[in-house]
Amino acid sequence: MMDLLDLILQPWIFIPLIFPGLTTAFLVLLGIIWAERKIAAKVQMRYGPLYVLKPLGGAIQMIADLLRYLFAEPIIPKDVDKLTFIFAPLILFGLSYLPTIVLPAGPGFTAISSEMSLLILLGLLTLSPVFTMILAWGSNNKFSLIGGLREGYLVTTYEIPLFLSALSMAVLYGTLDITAMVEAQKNVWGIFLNPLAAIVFLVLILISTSKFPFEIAEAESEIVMGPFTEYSGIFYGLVMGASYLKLYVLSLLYALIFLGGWYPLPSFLQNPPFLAGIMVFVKGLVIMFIAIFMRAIYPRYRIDQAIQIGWHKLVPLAILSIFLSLLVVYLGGV
Amino acid sequence: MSEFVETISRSEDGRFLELLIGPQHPASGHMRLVAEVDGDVVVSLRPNLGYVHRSVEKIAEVKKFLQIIPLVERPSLADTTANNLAYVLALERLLGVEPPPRAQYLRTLLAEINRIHSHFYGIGIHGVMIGSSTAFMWAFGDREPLIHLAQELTGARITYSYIIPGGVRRDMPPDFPDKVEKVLRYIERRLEDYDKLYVRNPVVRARLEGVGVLKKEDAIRLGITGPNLRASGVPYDVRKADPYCAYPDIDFNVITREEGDAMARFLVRVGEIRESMKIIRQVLKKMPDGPIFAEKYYKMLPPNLKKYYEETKEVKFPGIFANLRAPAGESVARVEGGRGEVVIYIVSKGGMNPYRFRIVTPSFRNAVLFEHLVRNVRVADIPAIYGSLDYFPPEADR
Amino acid sequence: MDLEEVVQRVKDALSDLEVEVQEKGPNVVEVKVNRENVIEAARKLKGLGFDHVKSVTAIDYPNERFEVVYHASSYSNLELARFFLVLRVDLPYDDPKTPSLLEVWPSVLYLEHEQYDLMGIDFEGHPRKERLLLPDDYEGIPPLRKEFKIKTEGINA
Amino acid sequence: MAVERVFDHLRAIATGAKYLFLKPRLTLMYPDEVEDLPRGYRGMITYNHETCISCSLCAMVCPADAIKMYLPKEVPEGEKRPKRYPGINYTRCIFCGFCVSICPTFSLQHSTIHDVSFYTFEEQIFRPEEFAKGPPKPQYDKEPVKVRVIPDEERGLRYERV
Amino acid sequence: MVCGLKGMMWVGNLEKAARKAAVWLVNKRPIRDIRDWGISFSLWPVHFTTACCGAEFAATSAPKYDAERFGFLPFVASRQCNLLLIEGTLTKKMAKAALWVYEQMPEPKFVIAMGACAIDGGIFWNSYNIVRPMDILPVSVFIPGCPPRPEAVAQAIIMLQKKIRKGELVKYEEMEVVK
Repeated sequence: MMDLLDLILQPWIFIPLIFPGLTTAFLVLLGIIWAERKIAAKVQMRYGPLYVLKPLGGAIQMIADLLRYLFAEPIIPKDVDKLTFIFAPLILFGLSYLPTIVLPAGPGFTAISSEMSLLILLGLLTLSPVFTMILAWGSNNKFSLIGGLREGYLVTTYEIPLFLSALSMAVLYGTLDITAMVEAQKNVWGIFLNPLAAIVFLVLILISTSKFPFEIAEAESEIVMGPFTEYSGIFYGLVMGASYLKLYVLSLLYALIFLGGWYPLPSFLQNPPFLAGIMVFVKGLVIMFIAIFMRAIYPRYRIDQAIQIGWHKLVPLAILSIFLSLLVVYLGGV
Repeated sequence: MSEFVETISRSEDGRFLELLIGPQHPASGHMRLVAEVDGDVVVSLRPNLGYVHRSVEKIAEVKKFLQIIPLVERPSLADTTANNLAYVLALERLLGVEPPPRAQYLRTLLAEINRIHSHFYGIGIHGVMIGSSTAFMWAFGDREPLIHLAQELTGARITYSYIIPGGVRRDMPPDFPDKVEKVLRYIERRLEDYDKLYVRNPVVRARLEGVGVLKKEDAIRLGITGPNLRASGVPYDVRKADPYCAYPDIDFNVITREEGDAMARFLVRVGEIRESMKIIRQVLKKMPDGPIFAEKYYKMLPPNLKKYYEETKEVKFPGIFANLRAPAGESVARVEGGRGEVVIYIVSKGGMNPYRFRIVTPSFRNAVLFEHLVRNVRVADIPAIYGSLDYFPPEADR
Repeated sequence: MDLEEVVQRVKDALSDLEVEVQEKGPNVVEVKVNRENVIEAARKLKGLGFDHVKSVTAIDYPNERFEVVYHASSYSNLELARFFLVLRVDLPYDDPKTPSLLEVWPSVLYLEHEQYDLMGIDFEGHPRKERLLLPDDYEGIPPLRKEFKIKTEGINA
Repeated sequence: MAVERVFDHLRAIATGAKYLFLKPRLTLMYPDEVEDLPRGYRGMITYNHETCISCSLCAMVCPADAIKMYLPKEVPEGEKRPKRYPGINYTRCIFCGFCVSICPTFSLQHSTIHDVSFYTFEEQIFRPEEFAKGPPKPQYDKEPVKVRVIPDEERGLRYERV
Repeated sequence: MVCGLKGMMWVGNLEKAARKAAVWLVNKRPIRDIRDWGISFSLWPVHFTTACCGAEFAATSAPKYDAERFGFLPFVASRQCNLLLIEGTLTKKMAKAALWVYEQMPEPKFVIAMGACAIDGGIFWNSYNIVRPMDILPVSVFIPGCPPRPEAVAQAIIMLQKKIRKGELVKYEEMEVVK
């Protein structure tokens, strides 16, 4: 029994399977969509999901929805490209989940310790929109096609400032290793050292996970469900889950590089990694909460306006944030 | 009018993509929009109507005069009072009946309550079309207090059938003015929050300002009506131009704006909500006492029903209402509803049914705006413009 | 402006055409015109300030005639807006054709189209000759004509 | 200008947050709570067979042809022209209340029952015999709380137990 | 091509057998109950307004009645929904669209007819341009009224949920896994 526990507590098992990997990701997926609906409902002066489990405010609503996805007929329309139609959502989901393996759950507690972990993570994240575009093409639907094109435009818009603002933090800490970046924030969090990068990165999380006001690729009143229009049943569950998983990964990354990761937890509580992990997780939840709260506030931008914001505002700001980092380093660094 | 000839220009090389928006589409409502897009730009758009054509005009020819009251209400469900009132005004002109003053005031009261919740309906739909679910929920939530008031007054949530030839069906309950005042204060308070969360929201403004501009001369030329007309700077309002019911005695302004864009149309609606609240307050203050049912029909009631009417202030129909006969002739009436001017034209040859019944609803007259405004705009502007028109397909198709 | 003045103005404007002008009701001016003169009359009325059409109604008097009724009014002149100008055109029953007023009043675009669709009146020069409200594959008598009968039920079950 | 826009963003978010944490909800908890509708609400129709004089005004005025005059199932012996009585067809009824308003003997009345649905088409047609038994009733799992809806200055609508 | 879906691994009888096994498993008692429970609390009506009852349908999801409490979430595309609410009159032109939408929806799917017009035409019963939904679609619950109050719509949802949980509506025997 203890052997099993020891085995599970090995970072190379614990991280992909428990936290921040599969198990937590799945629970977050169930929780975050429910929370999104509940938060929007509260702002809108109503209850949201409730009767499915009344004492807990309908907390298992997503389980009911998941069951429905599972047992619904997965329609594969006649005119789609079958191979892409079936495999693109699977790969998309996998790719959205994959970056969790490079995220550290505690000091020195990583599945893959690499000096380049930030780059690996960003690189993996960049891949998933490609599959969104592929599945949009494979759906053979005009609305999907437009949605895919919109996704493509947005990718080119947000990737550059996303990299730049992440890199500005790397410049600040002088490392590309996420663990080392967290260690560098022992005294002061990154968000205070480079607030500009923090704001830009937060906006970019909204864009890249297509949250309001940048929910453009699947704008329902314009192009139905965008790339996912033709998907039904469990395939739809996968593509929907993928975008929330991406939010989860980016939120954790945000917590790690801007919000000080497991600090200010005292060092004697950081090992075993549970408490450190919980600390990171809670910070990530805050970011996720902000991202889903935006649904209740904003309508969506038009695609040209979003691209304009990306190139005219976010790119210059991201470049500025690099200079800000250089300035901070010049003035004494961290 | 080369403008409307061949608006859908088939491109030879397949450069344009034809998008069929609707009838099953989150932003199409009960119609189909046939858009031709070049990249992200809409080259042309034609509405395909008729998905809710239920032949009101034909059915009216076999229905009796009183039975047409619910019939004309059905097409525009969010704004039933305007249709009801327009029809009854036309019918009263034909019958030569004049309702007593208190009934006139009660009609005005209901019409304004209905106008507010109809405008909230429009605001909500507009909100959800550009993606703000909160605007939809708030507007539909804030309709409810007003619907509750109308329900206390008439006994139904939406389809009031309240206005009948010669008066109205019920008097208002004694504590009604208090309740109205409470709801109006609530709405005033809420409008401030709308202002903060929605109207001044930079994303909303980016989406609506300068989008779908309708010029003043185009609005006149195309015969646009309602808030859409006034948002282009034409101060035409039937309530001022050809006053009916209690409007001659009431002081209110016609809200206009000069910009003519989607934002202006939205703001005219918000402004009219405020004006309607003003009107409601005045109506309740000036409400005269007296009967609510014309003497002509009251006399026909048997004594027990007269007694019931005096006790409860609830009108019982005289038996003649089942087979109401109108003299030969024709009459036309117009009423300013929430979405614009409702014109009703009745031709009677004498008898129990109209010979020809014509209802022109504001949405039908505004339908031309789709092809006029949605041109050289982006795909994402289609719902933004559509929403701003407050267009209700069943009303257009009848 | 009162009704008599409007009637006088309309009479003056249309003096060289064969028309009948009369007042009907408190705010209705009625103009009866032949279909040959209808465009000319409409153009002159537009010059007076009647700048849009509120309603186009075709009425079917079986085996007798069709009548097309335009209700026009004004937006640009708010004094005139109080009045309805009713323009009536009689058409023979076996030849329901009349020139379209689209070039004078663009606002009749959908209104005339609807009467074409539901009553089968042929508006010459109107660019749209397809179905508007009826299903695209509808064939048969236009439904608003009197010979098109719909079901009715008595009061007994 | 740009600064103003930032403030507009912040104001919008603050308003949303205010509603998230402070403002009450508007929801009526149907089916646990059911609105007790005011007198005169035009709900399902009740019919009193005893006072009906079989005048058929209701059937004549009904705009949707939902009320029809039915012959009794068993015609009493010796009666040559049996009286017809009204029955209602909820598949067509539009709840305009004209039948109630025109009934000279108050045999037709409105109930405040308003939340009924049916599984089949046939069970919505009420001949005079069933019509006289009272309006159809909604199926509740447990007896709901009746609440009165009261307009309120702060919350729009308030629900008070009857 | 080997990679074509047909030739990959679900060949011939194997596929049929697998499908049969899946159907057998899904229709086993505890799984069936869980499935029916999940479906009943996750009724997503497709965003398809056929006529004016859509106004009251919108009021049903609005704050005062908040149908989302029952897991009832109006959703955008027919592929992801399992409930078709005929909101009012179905005209001949719309009936074609309704059939189309119904066919696009994945099994298990349900139909509710809302409003007198959607049951027997209501006040428009003698119109030349309407179709009765029950003639072309398998309607499970009828909501009388014109328009029905939002409470009645909520009642219909609850009644449909009850019927689903009894296992009367969801049947997998005829269902095809891959269309």
